[in-house]
Amino acid sequence: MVQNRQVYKAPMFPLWAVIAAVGIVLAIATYPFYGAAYVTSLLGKFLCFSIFALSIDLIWGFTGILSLGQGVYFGIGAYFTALSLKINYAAVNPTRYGGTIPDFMEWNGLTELPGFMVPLQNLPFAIIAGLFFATLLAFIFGVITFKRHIYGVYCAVITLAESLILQEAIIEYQAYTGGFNGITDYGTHAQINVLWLILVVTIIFFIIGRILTHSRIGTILKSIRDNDTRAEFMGYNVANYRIFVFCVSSFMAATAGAMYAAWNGIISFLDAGPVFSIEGVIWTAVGGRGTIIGPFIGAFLVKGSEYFLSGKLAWTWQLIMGALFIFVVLVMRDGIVGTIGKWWSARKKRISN
Amino acid sequence: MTNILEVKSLTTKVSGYTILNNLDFSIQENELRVVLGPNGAGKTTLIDMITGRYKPKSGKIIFNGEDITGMAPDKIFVRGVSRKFQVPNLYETLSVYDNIMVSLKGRRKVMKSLLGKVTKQDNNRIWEILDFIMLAEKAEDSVDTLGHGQRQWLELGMLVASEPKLLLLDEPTTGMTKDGKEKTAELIEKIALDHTVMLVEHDMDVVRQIAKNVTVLAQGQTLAEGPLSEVVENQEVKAVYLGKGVLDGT
Amino acid sequence: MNRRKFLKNSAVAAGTAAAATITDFPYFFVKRYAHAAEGDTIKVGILHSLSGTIAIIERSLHNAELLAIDEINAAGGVMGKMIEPVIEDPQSLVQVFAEKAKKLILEDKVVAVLGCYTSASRQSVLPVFEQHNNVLLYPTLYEAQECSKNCFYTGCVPNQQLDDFVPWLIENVGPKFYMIGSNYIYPKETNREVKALLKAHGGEDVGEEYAPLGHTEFSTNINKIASKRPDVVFSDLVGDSVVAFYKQFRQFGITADDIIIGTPITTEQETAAMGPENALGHLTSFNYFQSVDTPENKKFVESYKAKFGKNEVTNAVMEAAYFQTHMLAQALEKAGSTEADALIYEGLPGQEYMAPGGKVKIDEKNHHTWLWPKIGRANETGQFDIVWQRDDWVRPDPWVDLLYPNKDCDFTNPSVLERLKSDSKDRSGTFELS
Amino acid sequence: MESIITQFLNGFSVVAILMIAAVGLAVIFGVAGVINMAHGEFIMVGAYTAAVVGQLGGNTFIAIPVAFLVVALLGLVVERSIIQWIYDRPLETLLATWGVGIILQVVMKLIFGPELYYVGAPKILDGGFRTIGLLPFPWYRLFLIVIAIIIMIITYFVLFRSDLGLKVRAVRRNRTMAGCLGIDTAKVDMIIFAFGSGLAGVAGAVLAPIKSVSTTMGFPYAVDSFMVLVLGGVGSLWGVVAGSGLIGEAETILSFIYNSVIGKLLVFIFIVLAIRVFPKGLFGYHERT
Amino acid sequence: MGLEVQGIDTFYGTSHILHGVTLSVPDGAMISVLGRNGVGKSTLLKSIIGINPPQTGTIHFNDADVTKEKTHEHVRAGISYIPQGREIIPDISVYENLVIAMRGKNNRSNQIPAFIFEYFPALEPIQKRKGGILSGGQQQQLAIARALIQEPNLLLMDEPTEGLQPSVVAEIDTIIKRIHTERNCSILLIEQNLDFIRDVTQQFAIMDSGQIVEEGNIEKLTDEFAGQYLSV
Repeated sequence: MVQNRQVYKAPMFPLWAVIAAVGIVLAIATYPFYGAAYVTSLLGKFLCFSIFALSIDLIWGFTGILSLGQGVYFGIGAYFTALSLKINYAAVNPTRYGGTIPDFMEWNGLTELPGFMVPLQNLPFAIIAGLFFATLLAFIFGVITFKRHIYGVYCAVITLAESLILQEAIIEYQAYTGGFNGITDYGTHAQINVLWLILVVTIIFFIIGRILTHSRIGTILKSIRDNDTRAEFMGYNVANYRIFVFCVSSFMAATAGAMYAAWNGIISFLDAGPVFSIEGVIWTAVGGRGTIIGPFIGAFLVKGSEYFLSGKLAWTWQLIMGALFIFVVLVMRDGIVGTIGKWWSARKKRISN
Repeated sequence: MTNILEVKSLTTKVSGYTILNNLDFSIQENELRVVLGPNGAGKTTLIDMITGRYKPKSGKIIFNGEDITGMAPDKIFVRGVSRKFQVPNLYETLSVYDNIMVSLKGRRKVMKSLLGKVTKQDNNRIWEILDFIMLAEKAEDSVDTLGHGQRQWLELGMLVASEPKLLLLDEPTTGMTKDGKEKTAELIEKIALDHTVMLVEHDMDVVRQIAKNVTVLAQGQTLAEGPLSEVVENQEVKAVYLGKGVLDGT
Repeated sequence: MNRRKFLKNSAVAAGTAAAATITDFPYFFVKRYAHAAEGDTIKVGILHSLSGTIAIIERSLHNAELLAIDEINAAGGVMGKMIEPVIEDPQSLVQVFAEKAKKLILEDKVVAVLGCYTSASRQSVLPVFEQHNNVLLYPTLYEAQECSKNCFYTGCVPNQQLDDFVPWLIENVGPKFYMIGSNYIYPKETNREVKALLKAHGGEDVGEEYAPLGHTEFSTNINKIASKRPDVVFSDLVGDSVVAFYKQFRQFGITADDIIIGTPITTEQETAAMGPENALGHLTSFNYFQSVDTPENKKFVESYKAKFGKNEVTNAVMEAAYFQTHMLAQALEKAGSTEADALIYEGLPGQEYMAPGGKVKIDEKNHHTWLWPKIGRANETGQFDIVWQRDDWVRPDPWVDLLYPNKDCDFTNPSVLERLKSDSKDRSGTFELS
Repeated sequence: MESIITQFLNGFSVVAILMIAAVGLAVIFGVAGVINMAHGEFIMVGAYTAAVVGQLGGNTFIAIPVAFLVVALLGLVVERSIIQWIYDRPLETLLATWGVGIILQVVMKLIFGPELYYVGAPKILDGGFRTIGLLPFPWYRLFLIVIAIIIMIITYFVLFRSDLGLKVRAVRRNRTMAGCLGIDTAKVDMIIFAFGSGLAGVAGAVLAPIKSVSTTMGFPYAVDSFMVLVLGGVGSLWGVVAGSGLIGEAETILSFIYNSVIGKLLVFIFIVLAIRVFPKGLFGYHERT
Repeated sequence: MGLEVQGIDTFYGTSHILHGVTLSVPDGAMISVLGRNGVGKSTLLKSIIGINPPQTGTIHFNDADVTKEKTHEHVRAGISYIPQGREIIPDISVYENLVIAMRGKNNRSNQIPAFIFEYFPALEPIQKRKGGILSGGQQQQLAIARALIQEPNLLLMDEPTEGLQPSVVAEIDTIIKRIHTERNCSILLIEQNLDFIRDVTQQFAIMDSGQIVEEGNIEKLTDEFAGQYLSV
């Protein structure tokens, strides 16, 4: 037996990719110094959307579970952070009623901060609580469904309902959430250090995603996605793996939500709703599911073109979105990155032949 | 010698049909047992029952002294039962190497596999298996480039990698050429040297090449059991294969 | 909703889409704007949803503003320049409102924005306008209790709709009120005021209930209402809910003879959508109805229909959208500058205009608008017969005296002004990155 | 007490509305294994069809068959152009049909404009009859209950008492064998998709007179229908009845006691727990293999 | 006329099952195909009926090329198929199982033709019973009846005696012979039961490893001859 043979493994972080990434990161990090303010404000948002899409990709692209309610976790992260910021902002900037608690509490008849919200005055605590709560909810949801082998269409519909219910609950309990109006006017956090923070977190999640999918556990996840029966008969507790990934992905989504709330300065129930969730799925699908870079490309491309086209094209934009869903499903199943990847490997094969 | 697997009066029904009918069956440790039988005799169902895919209607399955009836497949696997499916059941987008890698024994828990790396020993073991199943050259290729026979071998390799106590092989030679069948039979013989194997097989050439003890199933029950040479002479068995009515006593 | 348009629409639905037919569609080709020479224009942002759930109403505001801009440009423009509307579609999503406001201000550098319909959208864009010191003209009736130097409110505030309406209802219909509203800030604040008025005028509050926005199944609520036997159902439902509620109310056999629905928000648009028979006899309080008989209104309704289709109806919010555009033009002339501060401190406050519903004026102190309260009863054509109107205009009081005695905004107070001016400088200095 | 009784009756009409809305989705999901996310928009198209019929002088009774045909045709087009290629990828049918829904909304808005449309109830169904409660029970709601029963019966006959139903059940149970018996399975898929869509059209036509008709009206119905299906189980008409019954009554009673959001929330939690116990729904059927 | 299978290659997934099979079933013939399990006999029938169409080669039926036709089109052209394991649709009744077969041949009648119950008197009293609860023998009868009701020119049968009692096997034996002579129908039959084959068919073909290795008249099929290919 020949010892110490190796298979060629694509490097976890190939040099060209690292160089390209450093270039892109530097370009984004310094953009505010030379770019337009409006585009800067979009950049921060899109980065958060990218992380959100990445979180969907982790469960859909890498374990095959389609969640149409990922917005739930994004929303939880966003609401905890925004509430905390709003409470703090209201305390020093008197609201229109002159009080020191958020205005939506006042017009709902509250006269002081409810007891359970007092801890939210501490921003780091609020953020951590949001992340924890989102992950916990994902865990509970995973245990309920995955352990009972509820996958596929059923799971998709239940997650959709989940986000719908959260959305309605947010609107209903407006004394604590701002209701239909969302939470707004809590100071401006679209500052360069926040942009850098978002960028750093994006890089970290990118690396985590890459490690999760290109290491041993990544191979296991792919094997579960490819053939969960085989994996089960190979001794893997498939449900546990899925719950784990679902929790990680929810954590990511919640983090994205938290940063989005700080950057954007306004959030609403829509950030937790089904439409946003499904939009995230389409970003992932367009970029290429099952790839780490795909969600980033998809989010920037779809969202970017929406912002720059929808003003001029108004209703046409929605038509394009609808057609995009169908196109991605029928024609471009692997998304942009997947299609390019396939074309590339086919070319390589042609050349080597 | 002790029985590593004991199936006691197993009965199962699928949408009204009785597939297994009060079946008793056992395999000794380190035995290579070939299970024969016409289509619909219940061979695959038996494997499904043992590996926990379906729950039996009644009866017991005892593996290594432990009652595993109705356990989840992954739990049964961890106790040492691996199965091969009739149609090769692989991880289609992974490479050949990775297919073996995720099948290596141990580290089935989420947290352990999160931290686990492929060690030097693992790597050597994978190559050993790849050599064994004659796929070392294909290590980096993705599974969908393999021929049918190679896919069968790969699945065998995956089973070996998981170091089970008992291998259940469901028709590992279907769809192969004569040459392929011979090679596969050799592989199985080698595997049987240090594993307990239950082989469901149709191809009599293969059976003749490797079988020592044979069980013939028909209509969910054991029709005959014993050394191959004896079973082949059994009139009832001949009838199943050669057409004398099964129960008409000729 | 007239029959010919419908026939035409149906024909297209059936697939006979001849190009000539399509060009008539009001919505298919939203007439954008008549371009004046580039660089020689004054850019004004128009920020109303053209898609999404509230596009139904916002499209008409958008149209009314475009109509006014056309009229202004036809009359020679402002300061010798044409007004160029910059249109953005916020898609009925509050975040997108903020986003688009930012774009209009930072990218397009508009002098002011005409826009928003819901309180939610206004609240989402206000911080943007304050931070970047730009001007928003907001045409909707709303719950008030707000003062922003950057915002000019041309719709009704509660004291102009409720102070006369509620006592009138108590006197002419009955004292028992049941309040039903959509669950968000506007109905809640409005009902707070209604309750105060009931208390002050001897009315009785027999129930108060909020349905989720977009709710369309009201059998439960109607059942609850019937069990309380009120004289008046005071409705601040909005959007789809209005139509569903009126329809189901009548289907349960309750007509205006039994219980009157009184509302500060149901317009001609909704009565058309629900069918006039469902609105028949119910009351709305507004400063404007399409049926108002003034020459200004005649002209407004006619030119609106000529431009956007004979079947269109007008309503109070559209009227405000229309006259606020004219007031902006006058203000620009008066200020003689496109600087935001010039508009805020000189141009707009005190501006008067002969609007379709009567002469209006922006209050110097609180940036709201002096208007003429009226009460209309829906008739069998879906229009409102004016059953009562005040004979003078009413000063807007964003902080109604019943709830907030002695409270008001005051942008004429020199010390306030001083603070605001320095404040806006501070803000624009620190905010944003470039 | 009287209110509670009226409320219980009301509940039946809500159940009927749910049933009418959900049955088309159930037929398509049960037979073809496709969750049609555009279901709500199909209902919307049905409602607009009723509006057009109304303007042309027809009433609800005429609108029902017209809406059935129009939306069935629409379903046919969608099935032929999109769904037939992706039957084996159920998750992706979700995305594709969601896209169809968006496109339908835009197209309808382009044709009809964004304003709310008016659809009246037939004159004959105006008013109501006295029950023990305080309020008369509207004839139209009674009509809805009757329509729901009729639709269920028709669907029952189509699925269980007709040649088509025979083929449908054969295809659902054993696609290959059905083909071997000479059944054009693709055609059965097509027809059943059109039939399910047509039922959605009927739902739109009969719901239009009590709700508001706009291009965005569909989604809530679609969601309610999903809930009914998930709770009731796939592929069984009894599932639709049970799902609508439980959800409808629970929601009306709970929203009378608390409010509608709490009602919805409790019902959702109940559904999730029910799924935990019955992963296939109350009357679950094995999905197509 | 009749069925002409020309050099077909069929795959199941990635496994190559049939290797250039050529076979013809002239009008009025009755041919049996033998071979051990897993040599591709069933796949041959599935290729002909269109469940698993061949990748190369052609299939002609009554001089028309039907290689690429869908399953139901084969049925309409006059080929009926009785699969292994009967595949009775379990949750519909015997009557409905029969009716559905008639519909497959565009027969709109609700009346089961009388000849069916003449062949299978056992089915008449149990028409209302669900297919799933029939005994194996009844199911086989129903499966044949279901094909017969379509009045085919060619009947494909996959192991019609598998798992049946000898008495039932004898019944099936007679029925197949009667069908062949009385219903003007050629038959292609897969069987392992040598006695049965020798009793009912005139010609045979033996398959091994996806190919036809022997063909001939039934007299040639002695135990010894068959044993070469079929022995245990």
